[in-house]
Amino acid sequence: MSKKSYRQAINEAIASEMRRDPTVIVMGEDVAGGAGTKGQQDAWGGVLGVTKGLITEFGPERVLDTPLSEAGYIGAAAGAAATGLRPVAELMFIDFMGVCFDQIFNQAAKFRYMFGGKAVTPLVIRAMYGAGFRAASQHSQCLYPLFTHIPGLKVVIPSSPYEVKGLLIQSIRDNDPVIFFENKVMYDDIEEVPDEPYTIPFGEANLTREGDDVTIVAIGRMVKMANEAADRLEKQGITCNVIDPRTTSPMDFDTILDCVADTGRLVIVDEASPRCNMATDISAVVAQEAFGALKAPIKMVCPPHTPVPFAPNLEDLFVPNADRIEKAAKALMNYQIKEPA
Amino acid sequence: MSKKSYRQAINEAIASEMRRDPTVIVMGEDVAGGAGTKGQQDAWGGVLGVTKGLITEFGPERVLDTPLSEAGYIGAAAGAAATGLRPVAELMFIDFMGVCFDQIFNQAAKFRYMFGGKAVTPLVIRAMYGAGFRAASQHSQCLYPLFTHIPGLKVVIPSSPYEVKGLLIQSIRDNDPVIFFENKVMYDDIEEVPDEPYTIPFGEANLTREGDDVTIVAIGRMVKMANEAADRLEKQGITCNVIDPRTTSPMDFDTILDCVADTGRLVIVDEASPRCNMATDISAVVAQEAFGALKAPIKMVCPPHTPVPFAPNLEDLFVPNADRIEKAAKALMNYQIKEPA
Amino acid sequence: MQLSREDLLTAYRTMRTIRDFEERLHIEFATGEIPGFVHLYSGEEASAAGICMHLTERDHIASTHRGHGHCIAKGVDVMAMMSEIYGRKDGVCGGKGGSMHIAEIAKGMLGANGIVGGGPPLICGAALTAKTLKTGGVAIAFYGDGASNQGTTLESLNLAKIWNLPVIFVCEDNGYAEATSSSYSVGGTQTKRAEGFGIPSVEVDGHDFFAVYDAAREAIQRARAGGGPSMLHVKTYRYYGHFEGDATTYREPGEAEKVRKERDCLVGFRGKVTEAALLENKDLDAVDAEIADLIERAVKHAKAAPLPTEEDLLTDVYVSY
Amino acid sequence: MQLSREDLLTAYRTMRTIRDFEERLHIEFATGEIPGFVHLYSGEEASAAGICMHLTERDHIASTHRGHGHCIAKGVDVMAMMSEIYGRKDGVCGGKGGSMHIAEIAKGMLGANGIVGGGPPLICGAALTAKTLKTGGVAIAFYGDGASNQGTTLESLNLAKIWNLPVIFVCEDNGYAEATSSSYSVGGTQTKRAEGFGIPSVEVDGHDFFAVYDAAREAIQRARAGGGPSMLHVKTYRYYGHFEGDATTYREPGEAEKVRKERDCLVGFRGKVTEAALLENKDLDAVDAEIADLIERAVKHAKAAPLPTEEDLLTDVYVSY
Ligand SMILES: Cc1ncc(C[n+]2csc(CCOP(=O)(O)OP(=O)(O)O)c2C)c(N)n1
Ligand SMILES: Cc1ncc(C[n+]2csc(CCOP(=O)(O)OP(=O)(O)O)c2C)c(N)n1
Ligand SMILES: [Mg+2]
Ligand SMILES: [Mg+2]
Repeated sequence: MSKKSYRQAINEAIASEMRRDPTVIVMGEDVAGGAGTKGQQDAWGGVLGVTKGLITEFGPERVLDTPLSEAGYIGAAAGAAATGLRPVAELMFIDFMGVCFDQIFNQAAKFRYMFGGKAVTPLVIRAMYGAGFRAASQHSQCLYPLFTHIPGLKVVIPSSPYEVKGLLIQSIRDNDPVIFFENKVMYDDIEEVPDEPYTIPFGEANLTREGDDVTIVAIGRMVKMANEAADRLEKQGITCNVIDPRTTSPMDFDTILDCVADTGRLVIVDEASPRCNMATDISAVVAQEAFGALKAPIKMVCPPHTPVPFAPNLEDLFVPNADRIEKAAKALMNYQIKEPA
Repeated sequence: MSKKSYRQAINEAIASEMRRDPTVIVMGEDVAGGAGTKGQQDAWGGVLGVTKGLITEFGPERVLDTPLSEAGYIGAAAGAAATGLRPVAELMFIDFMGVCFDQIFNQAAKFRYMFGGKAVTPLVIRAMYGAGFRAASQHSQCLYPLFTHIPGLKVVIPSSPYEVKGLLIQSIRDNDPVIFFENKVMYDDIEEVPDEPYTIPFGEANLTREGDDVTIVAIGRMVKMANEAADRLEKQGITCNVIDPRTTSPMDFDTILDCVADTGRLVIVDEASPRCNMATDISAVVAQEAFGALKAPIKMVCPPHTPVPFAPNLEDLFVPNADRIEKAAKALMNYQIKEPA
Repeated sequence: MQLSREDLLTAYRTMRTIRDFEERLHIEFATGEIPGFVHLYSGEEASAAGICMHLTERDHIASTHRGHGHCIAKGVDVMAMMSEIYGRKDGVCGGKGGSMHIAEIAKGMLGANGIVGGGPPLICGAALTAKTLKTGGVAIAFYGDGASNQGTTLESLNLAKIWNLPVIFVCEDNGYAEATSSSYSVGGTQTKRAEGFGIPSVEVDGHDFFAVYDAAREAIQRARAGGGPSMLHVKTYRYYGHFEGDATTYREPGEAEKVRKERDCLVGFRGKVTEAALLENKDLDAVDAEIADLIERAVKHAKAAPLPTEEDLLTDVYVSY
Repeated sequence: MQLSREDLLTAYRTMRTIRDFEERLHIEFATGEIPGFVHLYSGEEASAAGICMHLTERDHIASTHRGHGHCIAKGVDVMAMMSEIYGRKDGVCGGKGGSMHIAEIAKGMLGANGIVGGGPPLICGAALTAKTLKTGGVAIAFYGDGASNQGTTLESLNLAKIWNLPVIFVCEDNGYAEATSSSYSVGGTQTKRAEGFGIPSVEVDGHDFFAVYDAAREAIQRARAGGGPSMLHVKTYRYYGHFEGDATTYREPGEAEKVRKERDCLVGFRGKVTEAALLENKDLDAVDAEIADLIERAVKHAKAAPLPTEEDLLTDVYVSY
């Protein structure tokens, strides 16, 4: 056990699974870097250095740099998964899904069902998501709602270094296609992370803090924001549950419903575009299944319905923050049920 | 005015706009058919005959058969739209979006914002959606929630021949990128449709029937199912509003909120996969904005979280129907608010 | 022709099975009993048969919407295929896939595909598995002239080349993508395209089983020996429409009939092997009778077989969830 | 060389502007004041300049993540570009796009692009507009060696060919896609790929303005005359890393310095035109001074310019909604 970054936790997760299982391979654009050049091999280890060192340990047969052909190599990863390998394919930025989505949602996701249960496709696709990097509209999106919508995919969104290691090992051992979302502004986040491999099961939310007044569900990096807001609220005498669902498919609705049964108030924080996102998904299930427990409206804290702007001040306005969460929770505390006319 | 099919209404809408505006062009795979062959030209008019006759009237310079390259020609349509044409591009089945989504959601949808308001992209993409055709997992999806999620796109889902003509003309005249969803099992539906061109504005829901007890919001073909259920419910003394939002982006939440304010009960019927779909989207907004008016949980009637099955009996179980809607509405009528413990 | 008598009978049996399967579906579809889209492979049999003759179960193929022939040639059970096309529970995919999604991975058949160009990337993956696990296997991507214009197909050519994968790209060019002629939709030529990516390629008469067989042998041997990908441009023809229900008005009148009369692969095969006295007509007639019976049984069985049950709707989405 | 004195000065001014713009960004980026990803075009100037010299505002270009050079060559205002890169309200995109999305459609500049391979399909659309509305315009797709492996690029080659569009595909091959050599990622050759689609193609020395200029003239003339698409394989080199911050350890030590010393396009241009006595050194020096001043003003202005306001977050999503 020692302090490790989110980046290092990911690297360790992949390395330990590659050691354990010779069918695990890694592929992506510059996951090593230096292919065909006269300079250093493993020059990059991925665009932000996450897979650095893997090619040195496991060689170019198991760590494959790809051409700039996402449909080709993500499809190849799907085909390899269905025939005996366990590929961990990197799609650099999730924003690039638009050139290879078919291989994910019509092929890998549907093999098992279309083929009558005879296919097993242990595929992991890692990708960066999220705003805050000043990377503008085509490199800052969340997009996990699109994948959550698709039956046959699993969707994992780890919120800290500890979480990312356990969830990635689980993803690699899992027998279904997994889309694994890494937050690009969290790579240098640091916390205690065990050295040895461990898994965190899918579909079990993490109740990161407990309280009596408001339940806050937050996705990915928003878990930090939610806890920051909860700290502030606690000083004002308002205590919160903060739930990190960890995986949005499968989604642990039970934990959310249980907490709402206790608090009667729910705030959902989602960095994804506001239409048909995780906030609406969770809200709708609660409004259907726990209506009787609700003491107030369900509040959603999301970005506006716009692309991600480049200008730093606009981007900061775009992303949900602790202020907005705090305000939402307080509004619920102040809500008075009016008798229907 | 005369009885026309959904198919004919679409054809008329395109033809009338092509007559009115020489910058309107049509492109897609076999939108004419017969290109380069020794047989009949205009052999198909689209895979289900919807664009038949257009090439005869407007010639091959304005009705372009494409190679099997959706990313190429949908991107070309976006580029043409940004430079002075008004392309109506056909993406045959919306299920094929996975090979060309980038050109839609990262390019066309974001031009205006990324370019600081200087781009105008009057692009229409027509595509078939929906189950019931025995076309199995890769030709039966709805997928409109994915497009609704994306800022910069407009999403239109017409529920009848009258609707489809007015909404398509509006789409062609609109100055933003529009994804236009045609239900493949409705092409032979027939109703009175005016001969002359007319438009139906975006973002104005159609209250297809009024009632006091339950509000039903239904998307696309589900409007018919909802009205069938409402007929049955009326015989049992339960009267319903049935709302057809017509466009999910922009979405007329006001009409929905107004109706819920009256009835206090809401059923949402959506043929799309249940996670992060239109049902959750609408539910969440109502749970946030009209909570005080709700007398009962919000019920969602959707398919299960599975791909669309091939076997006809399974597909019939998959698609929402009037029975399930009727049952949901009755459950809401019988709902008793329990005092929170 | 270094094929044994047994091999020749196998080749003929495969082609005959495909032909009869498809001809019967053509008839049955017209009755309205078969749901969904059905794309028939009649006329193209020599391609699937000539290529798959070289394969065993360690080898993989990826097919297309027009997949029945590839399935049969790769050894998928004909009874189970027919049941699948009728949407029955004992279909090879439990009735959940249908004609456009027939697959049997255990047999090395990675699926028909409803997405044109869906197969080539997948088959690169199967080839990567073979290379990584050193199975000795090769992987075949069947795709049409229309599919040759999909970015997925073109990217796969490059990927297979630079990773030196044991892939054979088989472009089955039947002259049409739906109602569009390949003379309209295909810029350049298939063989030059492959060469543009550094991949050896050859054009083959797809009506001639032996031509396909020989070209495939060379490409497959090269792939097995670590020599990387090849591409075969198989010139062929489909006798029926794009899908059942297509009136094929984009053809010249009599066009299909002429090909059927002059270049049919079964007729050609019979002519060659009997002329060369490798087989007698009665040997082939016996195969014909055997297959006629098989198809008859398959259809009877499929029609009578039970549909999936309500619970089947929800199973097989995930291994675990 | 049939270029007038004025033309030569324009060519040099364009290349010098690009160079100084990029060199200055290299310095400014290191201070941490410039947000986001910045990809510099230093070293590749002759490509943008040699091609765009033939264009007017009726012609369109689509660019890449490495887009500053194309923007400048196509006439986008340098002050407004610099402001954009600093995220300012008076940037050419109001600060909403940044380096990766600089665009000005009115000038025929369809955008840098954060998606590799995003541009070629779009430019086919611009060419279709030109063809349909008979504007006489041509459309240029700039893309890298890496982008040449994207399905979108490959599909566009075919689309432009079969629709006979006035497109010139300009593959700017700087030897690398990020940290990957094109010798690894590109199967075959760029020119043979184009020929595979039936498109005439030529390899060009991208360090030589005149070579690019001449090759472009021929291709653009052909396109304007209705002769359809062409492709230029421009061999070039980027002096800096893939993006600012890249340590470029994948290069041989001294590699960039060597190219800069031996093959720099500005040095080469100066040498040729002064040797041929077409211009004098002092003419070129005057341009240098003029541009140094322009860039200085642009940076000063950008740093001082106001950011967008809170309301700007919500505008420009739709024309109407
Ligand atoms: C991505 C995608 N685009 C379009 C279609 C519709 N479609 C199905 S088959 C077909 C034509 C295919 O032509 P070709 O590849 O030559 O195969 P063939 O049908 O001739 O065997 C088309 C356009 C599809 N299924 N998938
Ligand atoms: C679809 C997509 N995949 C990957 C990337 C990440 N990326 C940005 S630039 C680049 C390399 C591009 O190489 P090349 O086309 O040769 O252009 P160059 O950078 O050399 O100018 C990559 C992989 C991207 N932006 N878009
Ligand atoms: Mg074909
Ligand atoms: Mg490059």
